Amino acid sequence: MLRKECVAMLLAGGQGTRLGVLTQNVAKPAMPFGGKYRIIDFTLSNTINSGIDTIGVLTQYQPFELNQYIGNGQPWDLDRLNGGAFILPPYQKAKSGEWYKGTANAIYQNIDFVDKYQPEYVLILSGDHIYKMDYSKMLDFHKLMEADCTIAVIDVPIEEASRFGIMNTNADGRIYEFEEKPRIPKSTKASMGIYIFTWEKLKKYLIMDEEDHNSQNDFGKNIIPGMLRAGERMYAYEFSGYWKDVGTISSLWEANMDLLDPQSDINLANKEWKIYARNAAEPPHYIGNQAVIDNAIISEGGNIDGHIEKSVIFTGVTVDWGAIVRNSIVMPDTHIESGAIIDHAIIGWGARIGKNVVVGEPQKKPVNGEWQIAVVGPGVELEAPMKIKAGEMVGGKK
Amino acid sequence: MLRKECVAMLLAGGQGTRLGVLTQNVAKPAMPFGGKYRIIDFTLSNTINSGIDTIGVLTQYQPFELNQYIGNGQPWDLDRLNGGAFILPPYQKAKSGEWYKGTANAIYQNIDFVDKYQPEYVLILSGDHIYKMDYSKMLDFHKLMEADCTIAVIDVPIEEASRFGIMNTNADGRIYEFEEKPRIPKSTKASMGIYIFTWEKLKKYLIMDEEDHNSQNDFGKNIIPGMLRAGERMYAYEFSGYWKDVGTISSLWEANMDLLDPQSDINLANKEWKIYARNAAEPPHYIGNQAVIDNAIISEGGNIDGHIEKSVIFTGVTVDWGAIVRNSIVMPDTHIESGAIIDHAIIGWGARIGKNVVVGEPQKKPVNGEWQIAVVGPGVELEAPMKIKAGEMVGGKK
Amino acid sequence: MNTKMMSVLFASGNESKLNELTIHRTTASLPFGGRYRLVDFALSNLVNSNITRIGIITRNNYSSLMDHIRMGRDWDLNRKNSGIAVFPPFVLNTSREVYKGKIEAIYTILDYIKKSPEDYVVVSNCNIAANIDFVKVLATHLEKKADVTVLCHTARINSSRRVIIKKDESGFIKDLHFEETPSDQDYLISLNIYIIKKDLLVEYVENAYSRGLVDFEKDILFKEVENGRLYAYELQGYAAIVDDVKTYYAESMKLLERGVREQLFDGENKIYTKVKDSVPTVYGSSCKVINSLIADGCVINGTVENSILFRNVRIKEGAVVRNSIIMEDGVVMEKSTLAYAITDKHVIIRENRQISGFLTYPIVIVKNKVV
Amino acid sequence: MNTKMMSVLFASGNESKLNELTIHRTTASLPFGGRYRLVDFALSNLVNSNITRIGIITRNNYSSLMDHIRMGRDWDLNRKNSGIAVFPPFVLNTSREVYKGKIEAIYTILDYIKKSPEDYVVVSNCNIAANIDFVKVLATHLEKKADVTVLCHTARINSSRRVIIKKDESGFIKDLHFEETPSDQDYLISLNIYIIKKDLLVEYVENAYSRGLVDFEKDILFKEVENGRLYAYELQGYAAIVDDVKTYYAESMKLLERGVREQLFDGENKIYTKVKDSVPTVYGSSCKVINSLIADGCVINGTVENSILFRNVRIKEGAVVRNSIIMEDGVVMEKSTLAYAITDKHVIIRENRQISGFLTYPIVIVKNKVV
Repeated sequence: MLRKECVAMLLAGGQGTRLGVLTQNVAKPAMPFGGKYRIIDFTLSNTINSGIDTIGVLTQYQPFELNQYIGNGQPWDLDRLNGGAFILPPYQKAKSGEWYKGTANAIYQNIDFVDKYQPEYVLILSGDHIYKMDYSKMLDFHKLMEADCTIAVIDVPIEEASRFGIMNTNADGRIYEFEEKPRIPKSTKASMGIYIFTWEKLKKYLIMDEEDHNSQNDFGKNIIPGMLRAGERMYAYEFSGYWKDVGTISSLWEANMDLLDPQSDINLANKEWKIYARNAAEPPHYIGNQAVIDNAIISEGGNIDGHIEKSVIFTGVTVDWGAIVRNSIVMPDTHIESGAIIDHAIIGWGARIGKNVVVGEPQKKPVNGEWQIAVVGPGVELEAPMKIKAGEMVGGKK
Repeated sequence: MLRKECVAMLLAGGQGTRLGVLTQNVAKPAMPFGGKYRIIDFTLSNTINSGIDTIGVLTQYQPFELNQYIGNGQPWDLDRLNGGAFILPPYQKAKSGEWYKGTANAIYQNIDFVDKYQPEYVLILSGDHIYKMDYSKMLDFHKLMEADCTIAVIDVPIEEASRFGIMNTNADGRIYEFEEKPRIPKSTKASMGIYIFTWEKLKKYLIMDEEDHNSQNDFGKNIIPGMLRAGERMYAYEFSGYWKDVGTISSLWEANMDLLDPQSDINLANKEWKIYARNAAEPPHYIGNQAVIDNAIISEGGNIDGHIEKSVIFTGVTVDWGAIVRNSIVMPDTHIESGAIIDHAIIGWGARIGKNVVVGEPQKKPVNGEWQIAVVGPGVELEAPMKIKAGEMVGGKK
Repeated sequence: MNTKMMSVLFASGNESKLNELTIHRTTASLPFGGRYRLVDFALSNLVNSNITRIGIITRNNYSSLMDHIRMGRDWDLNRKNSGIAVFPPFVLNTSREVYKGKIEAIYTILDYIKKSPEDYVVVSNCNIAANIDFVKVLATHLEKKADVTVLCHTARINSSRRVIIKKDESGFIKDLHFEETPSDQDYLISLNIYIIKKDLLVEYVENAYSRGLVDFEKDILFKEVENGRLYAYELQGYAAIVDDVKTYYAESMKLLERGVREQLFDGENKIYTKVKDSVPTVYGSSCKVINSLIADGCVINGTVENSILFRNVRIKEGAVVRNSIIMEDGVVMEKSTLAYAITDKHVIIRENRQISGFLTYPIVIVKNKVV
Repeated sequence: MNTKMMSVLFASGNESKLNELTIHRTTASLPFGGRYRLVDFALSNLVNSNITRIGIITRNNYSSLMDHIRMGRDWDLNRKNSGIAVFPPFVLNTSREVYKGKIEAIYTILDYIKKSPEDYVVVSNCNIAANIDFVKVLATHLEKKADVTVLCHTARINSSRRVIIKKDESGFIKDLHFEETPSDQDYLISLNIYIIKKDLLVEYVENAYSRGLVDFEKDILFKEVENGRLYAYELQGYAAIVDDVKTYYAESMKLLERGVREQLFDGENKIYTKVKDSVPTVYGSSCKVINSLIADGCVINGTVENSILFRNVRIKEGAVVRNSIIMEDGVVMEKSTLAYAITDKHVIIRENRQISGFLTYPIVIVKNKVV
């Protein structure tokens, strides 16, 4: 086994309950995004683009979709003889076996996996953010500071800072205090949930944490505060650029809409830092004689004959003549029939919106920071006179 | 997803407790065999050589070794964009999650995986047999007979038949009765634990079996007898050729020794039906000035300066001057120091047999069918005046 | 092993009549249908029919083909024991002459064919776009006990040197001949795709080669008609034979019909191509697009009508593209108009240009040209 | 991306002096050490040093090399964004002439080098067997602020045209020259492996090419000595330069020393080669084998002494092989004796043959020969 300088561990375990019917049968990282991607494509692509070719994907919830999506790793250039992408579910040791108790426990249970590559560093990632980041620069910073742990932070508006884990640092970036969702934040450096640890050091703390039966075995709640208390060298690495947590319906919708905004920092077309995805083998999409397209992203395999405005249309979508889709996300293999009106909505994959059905309502601005997005679950079929109101969610069947 | 005519499901779950210290940290299918192979290489190679390129490996015990060994599947030509090899551990569905209860339950829990490929047939394999078999011929037979289930059988001596599951068949091969380890066997057709099912039919019985709370969810105990009772079309496919269960120390040793026997049916060198293995990237082995080699299989990376007689020497083994290895299996990365005497023994990987240590004893024939093989666990280091007696096992540390 | 068929493909064949489009490439690597090369249809059909041993015989300009195929990984053909073998010219031909016809071409790789374990061979040109299930074709071939099964379809003759088939009620071929003149009437036309038992192919080719014959159709098939064992398998659904600029343009434009696309692309048998990791296409607020086939990675701010845009094409504000085919990386700058044009890869039309061909005579702009 | 180095390899170079061994192949694909080709050492060292963009310049006979490399999958080099690029002769050379020296060779691929994002280039011949950590070499190169770092080792001159280095105490090179005559004394000898900043390499080559110069060593490096920025990085441990049959034989036989094998193969940096899925070697009851290096897949029933056997060699009962190198698929039949011989791939020595060369003049038997 060839040694690897840095191994990435991707925490893809969460069910993502806040995404409701969309994650009923699919783990959040496997959620479609941006016309042809899945959320996890961003983290996988960042990893390989950063020169890190060994990545463990920790998951215990609905791994099929993820397992088959990642497959042999080839779309991300992760089909390596030595290294590559590995799905790591919990497993049975000799007589006992247990599910992952928390983020730290998930890594703890996979210490043997990491040790096989004898890495100096471990990069901990989560699979539910949309961003482009060169982790190798963060690693360079970690080495330069001779840090034990480096945490990526992003500057957030002070009024939003109390929603995040906030790092309070010295001028050189050394963290002297970590506050989880502070009422009165002292800084605007929010943790992005991306950590680099010197592996020997992390291993020590993971083993200690596992012995502590009061611990929740969580990085944010236990490992990071514990290391800080012990006086380890912990640094904040400042990232600037587009970064978005897509953990809620509203933020998932916003992140998709950002792709349509020429002012947005998220530039998918940049050839120096491609985002890879598994290819769908669909023909080009067809725009029909009756179609009106006004600011849209449209992926392959579609047949579009309706009116599309400020929307993201995924692979294999059919929009019939006379249908209107505005400010919406239409996931793969969906059929929008004529006369249907979709506005501020997310249509799950494989759904069918029948003739003249209305989904969602026009909106000018979010309410308490949340857009009222109507959601139609995967595979749902709706017929008139069905009307789905703003913010309403109709259940998925498989 | 491209449709597959036949998907293979490999039951690799067993801990293999009868192999003692050898399987303490490694699942049985990952056990080294034949100088450079693992046991699972035979089943994986048979599968791809039979033209079946989609294989689910069901495991819940110590999957690391297997996971990393199979990796992207490339050594077996299973690095496919569509299909390939998938490790399938138990997973958490929504709120609940459970370990595999039995062989049938393991398939039941992975119905979704199989369904993705919409196969007409499913091939059920186990990962602990040494044999070369063209499953495509068995599939042709299954189709010809329009069977619901075809079970591969091998002719065993009548005096051994009561150790196996015995199929009693009509002249055309149709099974009318199945007896598990019958005291007075009516036939000598023993089940090899290899089944082809028409998938729709199997799915029906798996779902019924899961609803039966008294079931042990096992193919041999529940599914096969249940289908027989219901009058389904079940056929025995007769296989002839080398086939060996390597579930015990004695049989594992025998199967390795068979490779040294020119009369044996197991011909690894046959280029028409290659057995693939992950490559170790070791240089050729070196035979020293003092060495005496008399009937041996020696793999790459070794430095052999001792006396080797009728033994299988794995990758990266060092045998010092004056050491004697007879009738034994020496697993990878082992060091046998000078003056050591090994006879009728299995030395686990990474072990060190110190100077003048004696392991095992000469034997003329097995006792009650079992050879008294001495076993040194993986990584164990022995020093003189240590002596391991015939049939004794010294414990593995990791 | 259970695989029964292998395949031999001819990458070249119509370069002379495809003019500017095949200066730098073989017919096999001609872009078609917005994101494909012609060879993609042959390769995908074979893979979808479980045929994974494929020998491709090239004549010249094969580097674009090699670059496209890359050991076959996008077709899942990077196999240990089978997969794609590309035979460049000269390799087996010590006289350093390019092969003269298909017979000589097959003869140079007879060793490869003989050593392969499969019993049947699919022999095909690479200038066909169609969705073919060879498993069904083989089943019919076996059922009919044919010597050679010739795939064909019913269509008008829209180019010269098409092979016309006459068959009897049982489907066996009674006559085969070349037809040079286009017609408005439907004929049964050979697609020049054959299934033959391997031993028979070897026998045909060895016999013909030893007599100095070169033309597979004329010198073997036409003569075999009299034995009555050539079977005509008529393909239902869309099939295109591309052998000159006119048929290239006409067959491309047919893809704007939904029914044609469904026959070619839908269903279980997908058409695969080289993966390029393009982003989805972005439409701006000022765009106006109708009746067009648009591949990934385009940015469209102008007007596009009745056209096919390949990957990564840019149509700027005020630009108008009508009845045209714009290949990969093409750019049409502000206020230019393009009509009845085929622009090859990486062509740039600068601002305020007006370029127009005619329906029956589309203008071709060669690769990398800045106009 | 974090990768800092790319590499340019010359697959050819010593074919004239390697005679029969390179009739059908480049030096790079010469079998060495029982299961390797010489290029394996270069490729493995690069991959082990995280260098994954590798351009290989070939001059002729490159098909055995292409067949061996197969897109680099056995070295994990089948990458989407980097990986191996093989440059066949003629491709960039419109005059249809093979390049005359390394300067012209590099010049033909300058575009590829310039477009690559890495800042440093490892330039290397493919006739070296050694285990090299280029990460360490680059660290020294940067620390010393050298223009060019020249890898070298201390050894006797055992062949003509070796480049001899004189350096000062700080390690910078004071003199570089060719030495034609063998010696029994140790010298510091260049391995013709260099690390150079990419921009500087481009500048060197463009300058030299425009002046019509061809020899990278003589026309560039020898002249740069006076600027005092060439650093000599002395490699510890075993390193072999293979440039004629005599050195090929002598360096091969050195692998029978355990210390040499440890330096070349042991430790973290493995040497990878094309995987062939051979079975382990089988020794019969009548065999007698000492002091030999034996690859996988052999079946040995005779006597083997002081020899190297490649994969799938068969030594029959009563056959005796001494001080010889038997390449892949070789067979020595019953009662034959072979001494001081190098048999190329797939050579068969029939029954009762007696063949013997001499220590300083080993006999070479060419590929596929039946003796």
